[in-house]
Amino acid sequence: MPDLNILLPTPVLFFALGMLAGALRSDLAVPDSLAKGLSLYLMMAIGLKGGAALAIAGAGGTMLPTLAAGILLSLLLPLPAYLALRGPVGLDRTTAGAVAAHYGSVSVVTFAAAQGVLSARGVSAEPFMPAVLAAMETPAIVTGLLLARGAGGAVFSSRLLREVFLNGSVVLLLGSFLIGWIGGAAAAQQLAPFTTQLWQGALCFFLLEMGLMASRQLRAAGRGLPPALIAFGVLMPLFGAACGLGCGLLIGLSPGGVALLTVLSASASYIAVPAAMRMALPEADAGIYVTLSVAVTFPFNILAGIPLYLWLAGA
Amino acid sequence: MPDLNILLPTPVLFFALGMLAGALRSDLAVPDSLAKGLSLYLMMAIGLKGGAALAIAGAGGTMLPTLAAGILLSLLLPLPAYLALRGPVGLDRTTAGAVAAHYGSVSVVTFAAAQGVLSARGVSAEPFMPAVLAAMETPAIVTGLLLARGAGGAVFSSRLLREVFLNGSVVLLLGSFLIGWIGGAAAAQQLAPFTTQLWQGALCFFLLEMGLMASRQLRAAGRGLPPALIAFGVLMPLFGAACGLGCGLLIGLSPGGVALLTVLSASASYIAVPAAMRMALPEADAGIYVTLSVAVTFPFNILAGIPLYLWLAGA
Amino acid sequence: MPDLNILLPTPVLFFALGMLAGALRSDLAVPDSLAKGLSLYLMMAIGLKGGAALAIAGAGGTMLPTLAAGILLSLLLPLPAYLALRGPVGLDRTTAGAVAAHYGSVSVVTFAAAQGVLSARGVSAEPFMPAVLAAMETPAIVTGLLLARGAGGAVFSSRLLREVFLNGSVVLLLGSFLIGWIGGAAAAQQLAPFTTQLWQGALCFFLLEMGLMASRQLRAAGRGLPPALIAFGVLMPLFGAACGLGCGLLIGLSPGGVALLTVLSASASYIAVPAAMRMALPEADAGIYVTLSVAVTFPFNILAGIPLYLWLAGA
Amino acid sequence: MMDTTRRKRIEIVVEAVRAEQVTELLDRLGAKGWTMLPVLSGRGRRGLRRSGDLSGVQDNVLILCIAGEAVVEAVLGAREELLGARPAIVSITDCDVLRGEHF
Amino acid sequence: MMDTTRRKRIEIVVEAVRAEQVTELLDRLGAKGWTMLPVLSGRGRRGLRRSGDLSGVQDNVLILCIAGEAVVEAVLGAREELLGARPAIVSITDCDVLRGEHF
Amino acid sequence: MMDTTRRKRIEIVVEAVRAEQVTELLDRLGAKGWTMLPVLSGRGRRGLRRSGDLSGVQDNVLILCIAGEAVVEAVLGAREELLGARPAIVSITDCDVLRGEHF
Ligand SMILES: Nc1ncnc2c1ncn2[C@@H]1O[C@H](COP(=O)(O)O)[C@@H](O)[C@H]1O
Ligand SMILES: Nc1ncnc2c1ncn2[C@@H]1O[C@H](COP(=O)(O)O)[C@@H](O)[C@H]1O
Ligand SMILES: Nc1ncnc2c1ncn2[C@@H]1O[C@H](COP(=O)(O)O)[C@@H](O)[C@H]1O
Ligand code: NA
Ligand code: NA
Ligand code: NA
Repeated sequence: MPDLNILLPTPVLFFALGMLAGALRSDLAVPDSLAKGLSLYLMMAIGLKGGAALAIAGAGGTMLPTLAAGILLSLLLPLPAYLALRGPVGLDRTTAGAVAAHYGSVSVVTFAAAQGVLSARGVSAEPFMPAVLAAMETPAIVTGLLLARGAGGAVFSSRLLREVFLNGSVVLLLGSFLIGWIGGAAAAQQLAPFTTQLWQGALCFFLLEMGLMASRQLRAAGRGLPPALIAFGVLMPLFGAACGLGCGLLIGLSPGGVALLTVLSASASYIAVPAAMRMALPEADAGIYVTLSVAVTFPFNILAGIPLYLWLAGA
Repeated sequence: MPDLNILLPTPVLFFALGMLAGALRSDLAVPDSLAKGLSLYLMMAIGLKGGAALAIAGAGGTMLPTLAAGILLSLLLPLPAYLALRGPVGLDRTTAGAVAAHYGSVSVVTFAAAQGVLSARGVSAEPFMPAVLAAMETPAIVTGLLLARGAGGAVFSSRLLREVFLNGSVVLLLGSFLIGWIGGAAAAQQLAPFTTQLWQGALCFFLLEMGLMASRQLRAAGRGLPPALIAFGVLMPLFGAACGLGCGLLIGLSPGGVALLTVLSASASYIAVPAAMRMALPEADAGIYVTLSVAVTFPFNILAGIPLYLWLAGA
Repeated sequence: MPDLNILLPTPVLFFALGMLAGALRSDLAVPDSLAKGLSLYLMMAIGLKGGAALAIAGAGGTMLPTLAAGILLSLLLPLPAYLALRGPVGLDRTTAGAVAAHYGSVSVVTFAAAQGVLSARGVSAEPFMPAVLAAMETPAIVTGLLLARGAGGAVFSSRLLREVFLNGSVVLLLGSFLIGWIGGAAAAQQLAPFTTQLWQGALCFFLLEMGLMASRQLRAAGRGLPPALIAFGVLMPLFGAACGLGCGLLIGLSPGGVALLTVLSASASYIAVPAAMRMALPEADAGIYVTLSVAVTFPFNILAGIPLYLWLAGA
Repeated sequence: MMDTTRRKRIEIVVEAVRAEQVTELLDRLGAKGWTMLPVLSGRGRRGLRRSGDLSGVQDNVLILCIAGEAVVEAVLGAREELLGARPAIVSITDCDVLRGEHF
Repeated sequence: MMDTTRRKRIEIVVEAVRAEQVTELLDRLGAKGWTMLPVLSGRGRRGLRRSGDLSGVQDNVLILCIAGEAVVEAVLGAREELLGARPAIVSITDCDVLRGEHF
Repeated sequence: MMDTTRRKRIEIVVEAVRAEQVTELLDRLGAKGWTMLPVLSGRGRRGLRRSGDLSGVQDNVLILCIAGEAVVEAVLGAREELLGARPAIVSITDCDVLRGEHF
């Protein structure tokens, strides 16, 4: 049944299984340290594969424009998000700034899931996309903080700067990308069983846990999530996707590349940005941004967004 | 030395190594979260492989009878177990019911070890056997509770029903089976490095931990395990095996299928049933059922039972 | 870029990445249980591969001399180490004995990293080297204790003997070696995806964590590490390497074998020996031996030592 | 001590499988909060319990609840529901807290 | 009790992301030591917090610091820095310690 | 308080490698039980100890033992065996327990 397999990719089905098990309150649980390990694995593998591909294929003329577009998208997408959160949704200034930062930044697993679908369909993308992923992680944090606090005063403590620029995800993604690039074809081949062959299985395992986590967050939030916020969590990714799609087409990326840039713009951070916001904006309500990102936008992107974005990108 | 390899399969040797290290009080230890992760991996892989095999090969006429036989075995095997535990062994009613439930249910790793031996010998089995494994997990819990409490009164609280029917092992096994079936041949091929190639290594690792755990349980039990109970832990699997063998031959399964049904009937649960019993029968002595299942019956099945059952089944 | 890849092997680059991230105080972290699991994996894989290779290729005449040399090196290298630590470095007797024991013993990951480089270069080594690794783990503990306490009195409690001879690393290495030998070619082939294909990726992951750990130790030690001690942590491995190199050449090992014996002699234990010393010599300063072994000698060997030793050995 | 309020620390060691029942009970009896800590192992009348087996039935947790007299009395009153015949221990200690209005 | 010294146990439940700030504060205020324990989950004014999400922002820890009156007074004086508007609780209990000179 | 009994909480922070020796000592001195909790990190006279290194030598645990006066006196009497020159701290607090006959 190859068609069913493309409509319903195995990793996505594991995400659905996790959400279902969580919703039914099954005691299925993935140990926390394993989930953290799998997320590190995904970043290493994404970085290594991208770096090696870049070393083999070369950058081409679209790399710099795409990096620039990614950084701009990350810096600017929090602005409309903030306006929507202050106006229609009605959040306080600090929480609105914190939430907005999440939507400029990106989700590694959403990217990974999209890559998985592309590779199952045999569609290739520009090799530098993992670098774009890394580049988009943190600029949004700057915008979010400026929105929350205004430009006056010391926006960035040294502790915060470290949190932002030396965030574990960024360091591992960029580091692995560089290592993959240094290693080139020879290292790529040696590491293929780890980075490529294990990939689908690890993704399934991790998405199972993400489904369980999304359910858990939803339950913990309880009645605490007003409909306007849920609407934001679904509409904002669509808005981001439109911007990412536009940029990708303007730059002239391949369909796979356009798809990935669209997915990145649509996705919201759930590791790097929450950690930075907790440190920088303690008054912001962590319950709101964690729940919105993990339990609304992430499932939406995995279940409905990715197929849509790939279709729009013609990938 | 192919012959030695078949007589002493590598995963079984790692189990023996674990038991030995534990008995000698080595400080060798596998982190708990890793053991849990490996057990989740085994269930995912068993389910995915079985589901895909079913999608490829079709059910054939023996699937429904085998599922029915499995459910009946799970429901009925606790009865003789209970009689033996009340009579010759002399346990109290509640603990006897709790222990009996373990022996109607099944052990995923015993099944996995048997599958490993079969595949090392190149013997195939019906693809739906993982579904039989999942189907046999929980019916025994019902019988065990009825035996322990009698039919009067509310036997099943809603919390307990959830524990029984949405037990993590059952959800993951059945979910993965379904996902493997949906994915079919294409998904099976993509996931083969994860489900098939890693399999033997993961099994070795997990059986090492099971050996350590069995030793640990034995030591914690100390003098608490009377000889009659140990005898039960060895004889009951043989009785279960005989029943499973009979059913498999009656249904007309392949030698591999007969072997697996025999192994399932002989095995005792050490994840799903203890958790359910702890919740439903707090007065029952958890030390007895955990020790008996993990430290007596499991090692017996791994070291002596599987070779015997496979030989009896002609596999 | 095959040349760059050989100069800067991927696992070594991950070690450097980990050290850098730690030095910059990034929040990148590998869960402890995962690090422990990876270290168990490395020992299993080293043992299994070595045992199978031995079964296939046979021992040849150099196995027993190499084992004997390894045991002697482990027993004797603590003597010059102790003299240096008492004299120029000026440690107290107990701590000097404890530190000395670390340098007679060996580091599994340093061995693994060297194996990785050799196999990337296509250089083979004697199959029994993992047995030499296991044999060298514990003799040094005896010498270290005798140096710290003198021969009078009860040097070895039964608890300590267990710690020394049934240390988890030794049991797992030797057990896996034996199991690999029993399984022979058939098992080796079945387990190849686990032991061989995953190897490079797991090594990268683990060395990333080792880099983070080395940085963490360095920071925790703060100003507590006098220059004389740091000099010892760099010069002692060079001295050990010279002894190992000499023995390897005298015995007439292949270049790969000479390289591995050199690496073993140069490396210092960071799992088995610290644990034994903590138990046997509670007065010794654990901060010193853990920091010296993990944060000075290990990085030196990984970054500078291995290339040097391999070059000296002509491998 | 300045600015502190006298309250009670209730500390309960209980099986992990029953932990949720205990926290639900505390919620029901009016406790304003609680904190749950992992336990590695323990010994009591039922012998040794070591956390980490696959079924989780040997796992214990420690639940800490800081509360005022009223909640403490309610908890003591619910001792049957809390303890039953189950393995569990309960200890109560005096303490002083900051932000007393939160407990 | 023979050979023991009266001291105070300060026990703080605080977000893991802020734990280092708290221990640095304790160091600064003259505490001779502290011990940090993991927390599985907790409930308070801000609702349920369950440890283990990937970002770590829901993780709590428990910090135990045994100290003399002077340090306790200093900690109480620094309550704003310690608590601010952040989720955290602080309780103080009398205790007797061995080797009192170390605290 | 109704139905409670006065006992003592002994809380010991000690190296994980020595934990078994401590619980064996408690068993020997007549304690009816104990509970062992994991520790993430700690600071004391010997500087920072962070759990989780591969050898485990930096790991600490916290051992809680609730007991009557007699056992407490015995533990204080065994202070040399308990502490020696090793990194460890011991604190003792009054508490009230349910089911006092079990301690
Ligand atoms: N005297 C004690 N001090 C501290 N913890 C105890 C004590 N007695 C029992 N426990 C803990 O409570 C759990 C249940 O105890 P029990 O109900 O006596 O089996 C044990 O597993 C220990 O973790
Ligand atoms: N009454 C309480 N007893 C014990 N722990 C509490 C209590 N209230 C709050 N906590 C803990 O302190 C954390 C922060 O509480 P809060 O600031 O009220 O949200 C919670 O997540 C709990 O772990
Ligand atoms: N004042 C204190 N308060 C709480 N814990 C402490 C204190 N002093 C020491 N500790 C703990 O006891 C361990 C050993 O302390 P020490 O023997 O002083 O190095 C430390 O690693 C801490 O975990
Ligand atoms: Na985005
Ligand atoms: Na059975
Ligand atoms: Na050495």
